[in-house]
Amino acid sequence: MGKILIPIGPQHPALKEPESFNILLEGERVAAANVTIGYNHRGIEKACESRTYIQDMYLIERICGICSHSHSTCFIQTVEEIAGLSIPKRASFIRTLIGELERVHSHLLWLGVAGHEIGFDTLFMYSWRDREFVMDILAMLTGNRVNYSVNTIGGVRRDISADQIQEVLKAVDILENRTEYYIQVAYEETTLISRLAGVGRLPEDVVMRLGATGPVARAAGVKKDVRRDDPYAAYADMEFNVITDDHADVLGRTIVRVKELMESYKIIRQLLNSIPDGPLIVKAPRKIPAGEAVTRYEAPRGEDVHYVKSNGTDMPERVKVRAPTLANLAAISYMLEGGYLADVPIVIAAIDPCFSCTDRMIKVSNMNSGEESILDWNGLRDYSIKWYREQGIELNNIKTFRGEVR
Amino acid sequence: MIDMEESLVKELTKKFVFLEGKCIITRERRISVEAPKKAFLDIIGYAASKLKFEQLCAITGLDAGENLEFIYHLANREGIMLNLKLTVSKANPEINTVTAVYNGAIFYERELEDLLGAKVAGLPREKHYPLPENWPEGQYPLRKDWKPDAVQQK
Amino acid sequence: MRKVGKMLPLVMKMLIRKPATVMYPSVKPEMPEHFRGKLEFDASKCIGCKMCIRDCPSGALEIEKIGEKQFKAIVYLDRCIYCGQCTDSCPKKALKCTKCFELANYTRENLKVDI
Amino acid sequence: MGTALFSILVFPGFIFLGLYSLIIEFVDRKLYARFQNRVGPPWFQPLADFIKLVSKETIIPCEADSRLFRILPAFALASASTAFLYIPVWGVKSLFPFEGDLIVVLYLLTIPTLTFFLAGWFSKSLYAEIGSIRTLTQLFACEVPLFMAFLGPAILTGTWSVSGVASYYNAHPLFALFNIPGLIVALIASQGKLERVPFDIPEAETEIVGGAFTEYSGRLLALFRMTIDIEMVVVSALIAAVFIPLFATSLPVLGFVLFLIKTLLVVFLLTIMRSVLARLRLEQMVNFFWKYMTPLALIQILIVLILKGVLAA
Repeated sequence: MGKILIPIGPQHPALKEPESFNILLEGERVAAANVTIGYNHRGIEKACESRTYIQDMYLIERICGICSHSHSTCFIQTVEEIAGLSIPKRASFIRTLIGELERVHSHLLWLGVAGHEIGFDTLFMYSWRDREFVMDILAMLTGNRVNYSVNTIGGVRRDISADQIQEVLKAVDILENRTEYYIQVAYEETTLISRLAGVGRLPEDVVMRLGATGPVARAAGVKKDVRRDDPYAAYADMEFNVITDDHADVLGRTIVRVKELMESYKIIRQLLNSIPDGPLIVKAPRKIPAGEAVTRYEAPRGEDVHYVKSNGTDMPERVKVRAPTLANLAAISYMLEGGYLADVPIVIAAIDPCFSCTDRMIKVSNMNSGEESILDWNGLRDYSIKWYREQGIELNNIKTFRGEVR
Repeated sequence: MIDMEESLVKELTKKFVFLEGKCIITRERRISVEAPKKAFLDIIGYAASKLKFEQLCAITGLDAGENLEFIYHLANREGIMLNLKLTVSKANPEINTVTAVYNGAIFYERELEDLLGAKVAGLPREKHYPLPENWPEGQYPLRKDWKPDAVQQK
Repeated sequence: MRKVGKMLPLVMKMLIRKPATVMYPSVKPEMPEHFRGKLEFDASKCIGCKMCIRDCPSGALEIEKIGEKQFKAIVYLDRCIYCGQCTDSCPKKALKCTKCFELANYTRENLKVDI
Repeated sequence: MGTALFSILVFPGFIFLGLYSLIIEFVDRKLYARFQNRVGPPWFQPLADFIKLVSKETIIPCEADSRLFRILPAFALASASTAFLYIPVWGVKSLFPFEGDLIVVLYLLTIPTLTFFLAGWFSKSLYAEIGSIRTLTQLFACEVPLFMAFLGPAILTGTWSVSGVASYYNAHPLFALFNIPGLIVALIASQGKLERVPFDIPEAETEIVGGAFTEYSGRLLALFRMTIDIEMVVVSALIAAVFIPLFATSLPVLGFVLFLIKTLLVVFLLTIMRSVLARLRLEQMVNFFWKYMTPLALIQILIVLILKGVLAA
């Protein structure tokens, strides 16, 4: 049997967001993989240039639904650096606390998605059930489950009370208990290990060559963690280990993530036990003085880099966002090639891809014709045929994909 | 506090004498260097191999009026970030690819091509990224003179 | 040590445990204290400074003058991103977030509401 | 003639089988949900799903062979339902027993899998083709241990009829204990046959969307779904008849209740298996069946042969 080109995406059950992987198959083996992204472009970087810093804050927060706090903190830190603001200690502790809780919820979410990709739905359901604890905690502290909007330029918007500290500690105890169990599962369950071990290998030298970050890099033994290397917020005062693993495969990434959860609990306890009293916010100017700065932030998925250039007005001159997934994306083809088709979803999932973060720049809508119409089934069909014809594709001429490749 | 940064700057200026005075330590763990275009690949290669800036974090492209400015954010394992700035004129926005030094830079450079109209020499011509396939030629959204209504859906 | 069916004991225990499912919508959940839902407007406090409009990231608010020192607020529920910045920006605290979140509607016109 | 027609079409034939398969699907889904600490679907959910699918538009790809595309689901459904006629529902006697019906049942159970392969292959869709190749690979891997596991107990009884095997073990209940390795193989292999986790490789949705059924929709998909459910009833009833034919009574009502208990027990075991394991890869699955399941089935046959020798002596 010859080679088959199989499209995974833009719409596919294994993918939670639109992106496209063209997989060239030889039997069940992947001969080549090609990544296409850009389906989610929203023009955020350009949009930031025509909005004030306060408006940008919320726009940046909505780059991603899972690591919203990461992006917002990274952006605000950059702005604060340009403006020369140093935020109160209590505010930086609260920022760090929300950041760590977000990491917990993101890693638990990842564990569930990974379980689902390899057909282990029970693990999926359990880890998402446990994720509800941390979601409830986040909702209690900030008001909402996803976009916390807790940051503001010069500090934070929400305080944390003594009762809330107790609630968080209680939830962390439960979660720690559960996480220990997941670590056991990751080390012991045979079917899980046989699906994860040796899959999507990415050794240390390739990690460095392709610039992968986050758990993907740490699973290959690269001790790279911005929280330790380039400390921000309250991390300089915290004691924690940078988890690394030497498996360099999907199993390694799983182990790194579940063990990182334990480190996060440790950090959360330290934060709550030593949170200083004091004000929450320093007054920030509306107009940020001219300057530029670049900040790094260890998001759950890896290193997040924001660059801001200001020009003395209340709007930034340029905002640049480098989301962690973009750094890891270059490694995807390497990891997929030579593997099995069955492993494609879990390998893609193992970098914890977030394509909303990655695709964010330009979107053009039809400003002139604001008309909306509702198309029925046949109308939609006609529209799609017309659209493809305009692109130069005649649907009736398309035969199967087979045989046309190489 | 900034000994390591200073020694890195010293090492860099020893190798490239013309960089004297162009390296600024903006703050702890941040070094900013204005690199001339003709020696750029040498500098970035030296930084990557000898100074151990093993990671390319991002490439920022800026529209600076007459010129395009590119900032290569490099990082080493100690958390120090080296921001290499490269300025080219808009009339001839040609830069060389750094994919030989940093293999993973391909997406960053394609972004520069699509959004700012940089001509990256040595980058294989592929599909548009991140803009859609039917994007008109010569429209570079991140340039300051570009307005969203310049492009209309057909 | 590896074993097949590591989760079996836990799975069996679940048979007698109550499901973790939240029975929404038959059981209404209690929203947290700081929840940022639909906005509430206190017309008596508003001074018409329009700080809220200036800071709104999505242009979801309109303040209309309806008389001498009398204002009314219009919010576009479809544009609002529920960040709550307007409540922070308002110098007189005339705007407030409520816990109301069930705002879906069939037409876009109905999403433009006076508050 | 009238009663025979009634038995075939209504009870315990087609209509009962259809309804019971929906119940079995419900039990499976509900148990799965409860194992995962969820509430799970209401009791009418499988029926509602079926009605929904039937009422939906059926789309047939232009590329596909339209006639084959339509006829295959009916074919699969017919063969799966026919297999049920030779399995005892109450007592130890099936409706129309004859010598050799065990083999016929096993063959009839192979036909749906083959039609899945054909359906996928003639859909002319990438995912469906990959799915159908996987279906066929899996068929070759799990059919052998499945056949061998069922033949083991039959060798001892000296008959190739399900009813005969059932009545033999009902008369000699202790001998059923010797068939435990076969029971294990049969349970695992039927999980593979029914394409459920950890052997749901042919329709692994995160990899190849819907597998062989990717292009199927509406009524035709409903028939396929029904076939899978019926297959599950038949397989669990067959396992119950061959491996746990104990306590059979001549009282029809009691026997029928016993049948329900036994099949539900088998379903329970199958559901546990699906909740605690992750999906294997194709080559791991093939390895597993040839390396562990087939030898285990051989051991079962060996045990039975020795036992038979001892009994004859």
